[in-house]
Amino acid sequence: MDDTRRRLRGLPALPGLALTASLTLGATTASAQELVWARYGDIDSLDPHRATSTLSMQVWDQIYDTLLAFDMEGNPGPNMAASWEASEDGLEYTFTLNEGIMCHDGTPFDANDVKFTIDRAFGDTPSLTKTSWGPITDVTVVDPLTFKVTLASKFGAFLPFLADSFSSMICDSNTAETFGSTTAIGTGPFSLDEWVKGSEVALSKNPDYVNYGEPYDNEGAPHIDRLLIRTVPEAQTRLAALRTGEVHIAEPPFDDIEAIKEAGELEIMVAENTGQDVFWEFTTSRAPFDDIRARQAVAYATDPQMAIDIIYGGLTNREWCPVARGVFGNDQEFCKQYGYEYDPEKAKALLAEMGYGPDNPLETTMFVWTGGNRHKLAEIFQSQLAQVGIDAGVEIMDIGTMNARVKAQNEDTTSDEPGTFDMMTWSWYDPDILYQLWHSPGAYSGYQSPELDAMLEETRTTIDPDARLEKVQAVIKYLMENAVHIGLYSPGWEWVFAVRPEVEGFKVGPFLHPNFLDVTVVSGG
Amino acid sequence: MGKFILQRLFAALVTIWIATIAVTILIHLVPGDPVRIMYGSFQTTPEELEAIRVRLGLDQPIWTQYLMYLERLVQGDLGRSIVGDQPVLDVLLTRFPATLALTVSSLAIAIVVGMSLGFLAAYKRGTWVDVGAMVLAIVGVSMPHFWLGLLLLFLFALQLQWLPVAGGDWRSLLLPALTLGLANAAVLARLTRSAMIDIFDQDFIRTARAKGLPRSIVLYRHALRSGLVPVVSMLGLQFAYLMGGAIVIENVFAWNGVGRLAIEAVLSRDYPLIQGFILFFATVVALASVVIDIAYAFLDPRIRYS
Amino acid sequence: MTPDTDAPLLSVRDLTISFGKGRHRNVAVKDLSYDLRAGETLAIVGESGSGKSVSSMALLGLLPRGAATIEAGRARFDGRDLLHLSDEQLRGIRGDRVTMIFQEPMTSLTPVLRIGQQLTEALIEHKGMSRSQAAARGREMLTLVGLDDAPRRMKQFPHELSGGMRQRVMIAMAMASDPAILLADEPTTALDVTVQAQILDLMRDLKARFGTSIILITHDMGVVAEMADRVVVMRKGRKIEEGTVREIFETPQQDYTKALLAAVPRLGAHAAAAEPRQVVDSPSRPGARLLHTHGMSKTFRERGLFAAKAGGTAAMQDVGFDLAAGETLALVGESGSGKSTTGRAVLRLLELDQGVIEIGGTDMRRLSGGAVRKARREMQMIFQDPFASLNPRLSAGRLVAEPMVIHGLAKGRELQDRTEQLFTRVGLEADHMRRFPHEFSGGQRQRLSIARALSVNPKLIVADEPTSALDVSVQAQVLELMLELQQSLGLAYLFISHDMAVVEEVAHRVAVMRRGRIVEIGPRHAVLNDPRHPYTRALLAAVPVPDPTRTRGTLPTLDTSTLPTGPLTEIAPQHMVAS
Amino acid sequence: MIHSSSTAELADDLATASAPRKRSFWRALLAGPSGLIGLVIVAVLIFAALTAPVIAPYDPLRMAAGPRLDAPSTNYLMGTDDFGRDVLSRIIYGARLTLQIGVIAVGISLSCGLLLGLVAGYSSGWTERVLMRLVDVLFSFTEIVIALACLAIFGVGLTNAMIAIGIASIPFYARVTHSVVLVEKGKPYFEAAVAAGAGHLRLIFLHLLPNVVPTLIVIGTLGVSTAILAAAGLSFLGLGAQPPQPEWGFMLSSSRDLISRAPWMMIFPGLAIATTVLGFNLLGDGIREALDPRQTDR
Repeated sequence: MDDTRRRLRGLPALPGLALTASLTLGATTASAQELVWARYGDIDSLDPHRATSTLSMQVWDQIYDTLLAFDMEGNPGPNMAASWEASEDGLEYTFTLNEGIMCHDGTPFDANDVKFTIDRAFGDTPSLTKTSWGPITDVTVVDPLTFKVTLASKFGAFLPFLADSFSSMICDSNTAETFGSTTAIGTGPFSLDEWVKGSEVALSKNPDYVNYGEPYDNEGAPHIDRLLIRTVPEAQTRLAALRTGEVHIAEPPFDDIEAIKEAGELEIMVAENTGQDVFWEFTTSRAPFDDIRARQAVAYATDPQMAIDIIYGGLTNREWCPVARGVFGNDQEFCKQYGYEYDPEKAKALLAEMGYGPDNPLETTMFVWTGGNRHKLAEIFQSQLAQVGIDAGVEIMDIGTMNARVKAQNEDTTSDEPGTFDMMTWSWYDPDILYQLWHSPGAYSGYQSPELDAMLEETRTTIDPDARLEKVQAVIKYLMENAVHIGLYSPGWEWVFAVRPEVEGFKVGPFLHPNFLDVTVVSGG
Repeated sequence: MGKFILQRLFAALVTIWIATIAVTILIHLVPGDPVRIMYGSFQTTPEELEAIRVRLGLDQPIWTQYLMYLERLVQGDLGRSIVGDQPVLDVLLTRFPATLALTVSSLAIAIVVGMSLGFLAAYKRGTWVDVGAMVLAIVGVSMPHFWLGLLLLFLFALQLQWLPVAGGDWRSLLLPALTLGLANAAVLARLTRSAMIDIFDQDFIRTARAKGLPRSIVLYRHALRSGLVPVVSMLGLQFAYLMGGAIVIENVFAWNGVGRLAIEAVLSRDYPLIQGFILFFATVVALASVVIDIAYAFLDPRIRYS
Repeated sequence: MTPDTDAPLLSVRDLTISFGKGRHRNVAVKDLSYDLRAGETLAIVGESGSGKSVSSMALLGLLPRGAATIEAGRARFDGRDLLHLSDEQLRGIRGDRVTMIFQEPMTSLTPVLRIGQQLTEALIEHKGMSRSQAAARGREMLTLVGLDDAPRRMKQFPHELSGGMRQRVMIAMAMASDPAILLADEPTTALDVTVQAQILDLMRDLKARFGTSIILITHDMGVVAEMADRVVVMRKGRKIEEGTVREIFETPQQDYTKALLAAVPRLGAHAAAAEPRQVVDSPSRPGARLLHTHGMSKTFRERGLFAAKAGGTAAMQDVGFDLAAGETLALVGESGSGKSTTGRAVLRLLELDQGVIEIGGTDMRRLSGGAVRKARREMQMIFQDPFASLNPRLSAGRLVAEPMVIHGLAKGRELQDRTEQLFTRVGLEADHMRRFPHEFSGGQRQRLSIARALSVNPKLIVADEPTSALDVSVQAQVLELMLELQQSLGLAYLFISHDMAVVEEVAHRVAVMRRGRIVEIGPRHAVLNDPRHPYTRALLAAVPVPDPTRTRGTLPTLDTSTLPTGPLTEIAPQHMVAS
Repeated sequence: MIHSSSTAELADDLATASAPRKRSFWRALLAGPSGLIGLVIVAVLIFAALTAPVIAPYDPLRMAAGPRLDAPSTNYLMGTDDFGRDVLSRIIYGARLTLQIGVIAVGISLSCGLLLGLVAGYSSGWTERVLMRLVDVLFSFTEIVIALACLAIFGVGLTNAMIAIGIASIPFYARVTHSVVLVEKGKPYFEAAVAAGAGHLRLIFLHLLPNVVPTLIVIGTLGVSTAILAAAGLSFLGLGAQPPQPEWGFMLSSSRDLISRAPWMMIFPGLAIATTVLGFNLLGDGIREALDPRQTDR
């Protein structure tokens, strides 16, 4: 499907391995198995409607379950929902839930909980990703195991969304004020013990868990008893903790990966099908980036391949498309035709046309969000831009701030300050992301045109895969030609894991969902 | 004495009161629309922003806002953080024990190391012990906390692997506390030295010597106890410095206290959290200085008996 | 306890002490020798810098370590040489056989320790007494030095006692171990005159009781005359003369000693004269009324957190007096009596709570800020500490010229000339104008202050203790200058002083102040020769007389509760006393 | 107001006011080890800042000037960073930013603090009480918290950090000025000037200011070191300098992920900060000793 080497463990487990796993399980049931996973940052909220960060999503995955589940290739299939039917016009879906799903508080999970979740996402304080649920107008509970969802218009990304963590199913017993900060009741493989803000999310295994559709071997409760998800911001500290065994799984410092591999003390895993896309986004509402030539100049002047080689050393790939590898519509060859190959001379020519030159550099600011060495990437880009006469300051901020600032920049059309551009990142399972980003008003109030709106509309309402591919690629072509959304690389954040040797069965599902169902810790740690 | 304590408490209240005004003004000094900066993230509509504005009372005149703020404050409501949408007070309180543990243990280190060094230097004034101690102290004062932290981390955790680097137990407190403690010990050593030198020059020390008392009695009963008075009076400020220093050190060692929270809040422009932090910080420092002033009063009879 | 009658108790020989090393070496005491006999009081007298304190501190090893070096000498005491004992051996003598009291009672006791502990710790250390034995002795000593309620005093902290009481505690501490020698380093200098008299009486009394020998270090010839058996006179680190107190006072051999004695103001020396000492041929006489004040009151309030607190101390209550041109009114009183406050109030350097100040008929209190500054041309001030009252960053010339600049009296060449004239007028050289204050001596600085005050041709000068920071020899010269200026220029002085002898020399009239009130005011000879108020009498009785042949009468005890403090009533022409 | 005729006189007076100690001051400064060492360090810093383009072996911003993460060698005396930039060159250019931080931050805090302290100390009464109470409260907030508040308002960046640090230290300078003014005001020479009829301006500028200035020079010099430390701290936290500025604190911050791989990236910038701060601290101590003969025997 693509040219990256598969580093994930193979799906079909060898009988021998399974045996080892069960033996180990038997041997260690006496002492509780605990796994520590260290990450650079903390979750924002336990409430899937209150945050968008990958860090949060990965924790929701453990506590909540979704109606549908992606297989390893990223296609949605049954999970909590055993089956579903769509009406002829594609505006009504009827789902049937599996029987016997239990919430962590012991109450049964039924259609009312689904209605609770969806109503909540559209309620007074709606989900931050409300649009991604699609044009839902109503949810009706038919019987405890059956419910109907009504859409205002056809929505091609509806089913994939139900496999995504943003659609995590919340039990309707989550009515307390504390939901999201100290309590969270779901149906997922782990239940919440405690969230010590800034430091640790402590989870215990949910003994009642049944795996209906997640693509892992284990069909029941996790093997490990406790999962501790710890915040350790310093990469060096994480590495040291990995070495001493205080931590089992963590993202290592990129510059140490070679040495780790050589020493063979830890296993390095690189996730695939992350759906992650890192791209240039511009304040097109004012100068200089209201001029396509300025946007193109930036694209020609930067060399993502060189930058990622220096910073990530082959751990990631040049991405030509506005949607990531593994996502419907991604085709490197197709995208590259409209892409911008590194060509500083062209950039200079474009700038000269606009009246910029060595004595009159184009001044602007590049936003980039913290972590994952992105600021270093930005420094390289900054230096490349300087060579063609673009004087770009770099501002580093966290992702939430960057989202807000980018939006504010786009909406501020009257400022005398030069417009900014940014290294934006999104992880999505479907090209519907393009609708959310660029259909007016758009997530960032960025580039908009009626033409593009119409094209995006069609990507939503076209359900047939071949026809939809055509529509999606038309949008891709438009975005690339107009230099609105210029792909840089993929994947881009939290996709590299260093794993201690005693940890067996750690897998990362598509769209960067680490999973612990099959995990065992061989020696006491 | 009672009057003195009341006076100090009143001063602390004034500090906290001014802090409440400062944080209310703060949000109005932010250029641009604070609501948009705070809540204008992914997919919020203008209507939703307006609703938030009304909910936060930001559509009211500033003095109404202030009264509203005070009203919520007395109910223990410091607002909700933007990132994660949680009650600010809860967030601060869950993080504070870590900071308290760090600052108190650093203060202990600073007092033990700094005061002994300063006392020794003053006593051995003019000798190489004094010179050595003061060179050490000025180097300590000049050393950036965070660099000292990195050096200690590099040496003890990464090279020697003596100490753990992650986790929240007492062993992982050692390095940050040592860093912060030593950095402040240097300041305290200088303060103690000059206070003790002043004391050694006092007439009453001459009196004590003229009485033919053993050196230890002159030093500990007469000099040290008197010298402690000015030094302890400065501890309130030292504690404030430690709290400030903790902001940086917590970030070096990923120590999960309010200091790290504060930096996260500034970087993410989480204004309710920033406001809460400033108020909280001011309150803690003000109350700590009351405690230290009372300790000071117990050392100095001129205050105790007036 | 009685040694050989002839052998001296302490014998100091060839004591030489220096400060600093190498290039910076500075000999503070050179070849000093003296003997102290059992039961006698030896006064070591000298002006500041004469080495009198240093030499005594050296005996007990109390000189600052490192800074001072004992280069040579012996000091035999109890068969041992004090200067060659180890620190530990010396410590056994200090505080037991040889004890000390110091000048500053306010700072000589450890502020954080109770009186009882400070009083008993030496006894426990040296005499091996138990805590309770030492406490009993401590209480006994406190009673002996005249402190009431000894058990309570034992529990008090130093700050709860007044200066005089603290000095009594110091004496109790020094005498508790029944020492052979008491070293008293300026024991009364920091005290008010009445307290000084009490302390001196106490020391004499205790000396008689315990038979202690005393080394009394002082600059005050009055104290010497009153206390000493023998006197050693020191100057610039050397002993220049030694003798019995009678010999020194009656037949001084050295010029310096003679000058020292001549410069000492003696109360009663001018008692007969109706006017201050005449120093010019045809002195101007007091003229018309220049200054009129009445009902002046001022209370200093302690500052609260925001607002002033209620209460506070009344520094001045219902004070009023007149002053004529060319006249000197002396305000006398002890510290805290409000005399300085009164002086400042007249110049409007502080705001009165109420009262009237009229200069030449203008009510100063009604003037605006700018007008007050203009009015200040008429009145100038001279301060106690001449160094502190001169801005260290201005040259002497600028300092003296400043008032003329402020009041726009002269500029350019004229300013220069007038400044030069002022310098010569007060006895300074014109080329001193370029110097800065720290390059002048104390007396010269006070001359600078006077020149500055004179520069605007004022009618009134408020002189606040103008000579009390000066050595006696310099003091006399400055007083001479002031008298001369008054008598030739017709200046009026409001002369603030605690020194009755100085007042007697310069004043036309005297006002005695106590606790913010004038208790007696009148012509000098009336107030000083015929005091009517009990407090004035006590004040006069307490003044030490620099004449060993005369004995100061015992101090009358003041019953503060019945002391009249009401309004003034005239008992003789111009002589008014509080009723 | 004072008469116009005396304004020139006042200026003349001002010029001579600080004259007397000059010659002996420099000698005294260089006599003690603190002053001498401090002056040498500060001089080296200023020299490096002025001549950076000449003495720096490489362009501080040029990537791949050498190999990545190269250990110190004769080519790269302090090694290279993760972009292959020469650490020594970056440190030399960083001296410029460091000096700028010191001058701007102290400039802001010193001028505002001086003004506040003078006004409060001279005016007395209500103005003084309210001002100083406020200053005390702000002071107890500590500088870093005030700086954080300022940065929360202005947004992050090195310039904003300088301003924030400047503002944050105003209470300190105001307090020092105020206390010195009170001391000076209490001295008889001040009362003597009042008694002589001096007006407000003369009292403030001729009598108070010259006597306050020496203390402020000392405090200001020491303050430069505090400001440099604070700015480095903010940059270290990501609130100050932004890439590619070769600011030392920022360099330290970017070394964190590499301390085991490339410790030189952590050691040299840290050493640069510590030495510079030490230099200003020593210089401040030296000036204090030189200005105050009472202290020299210590």
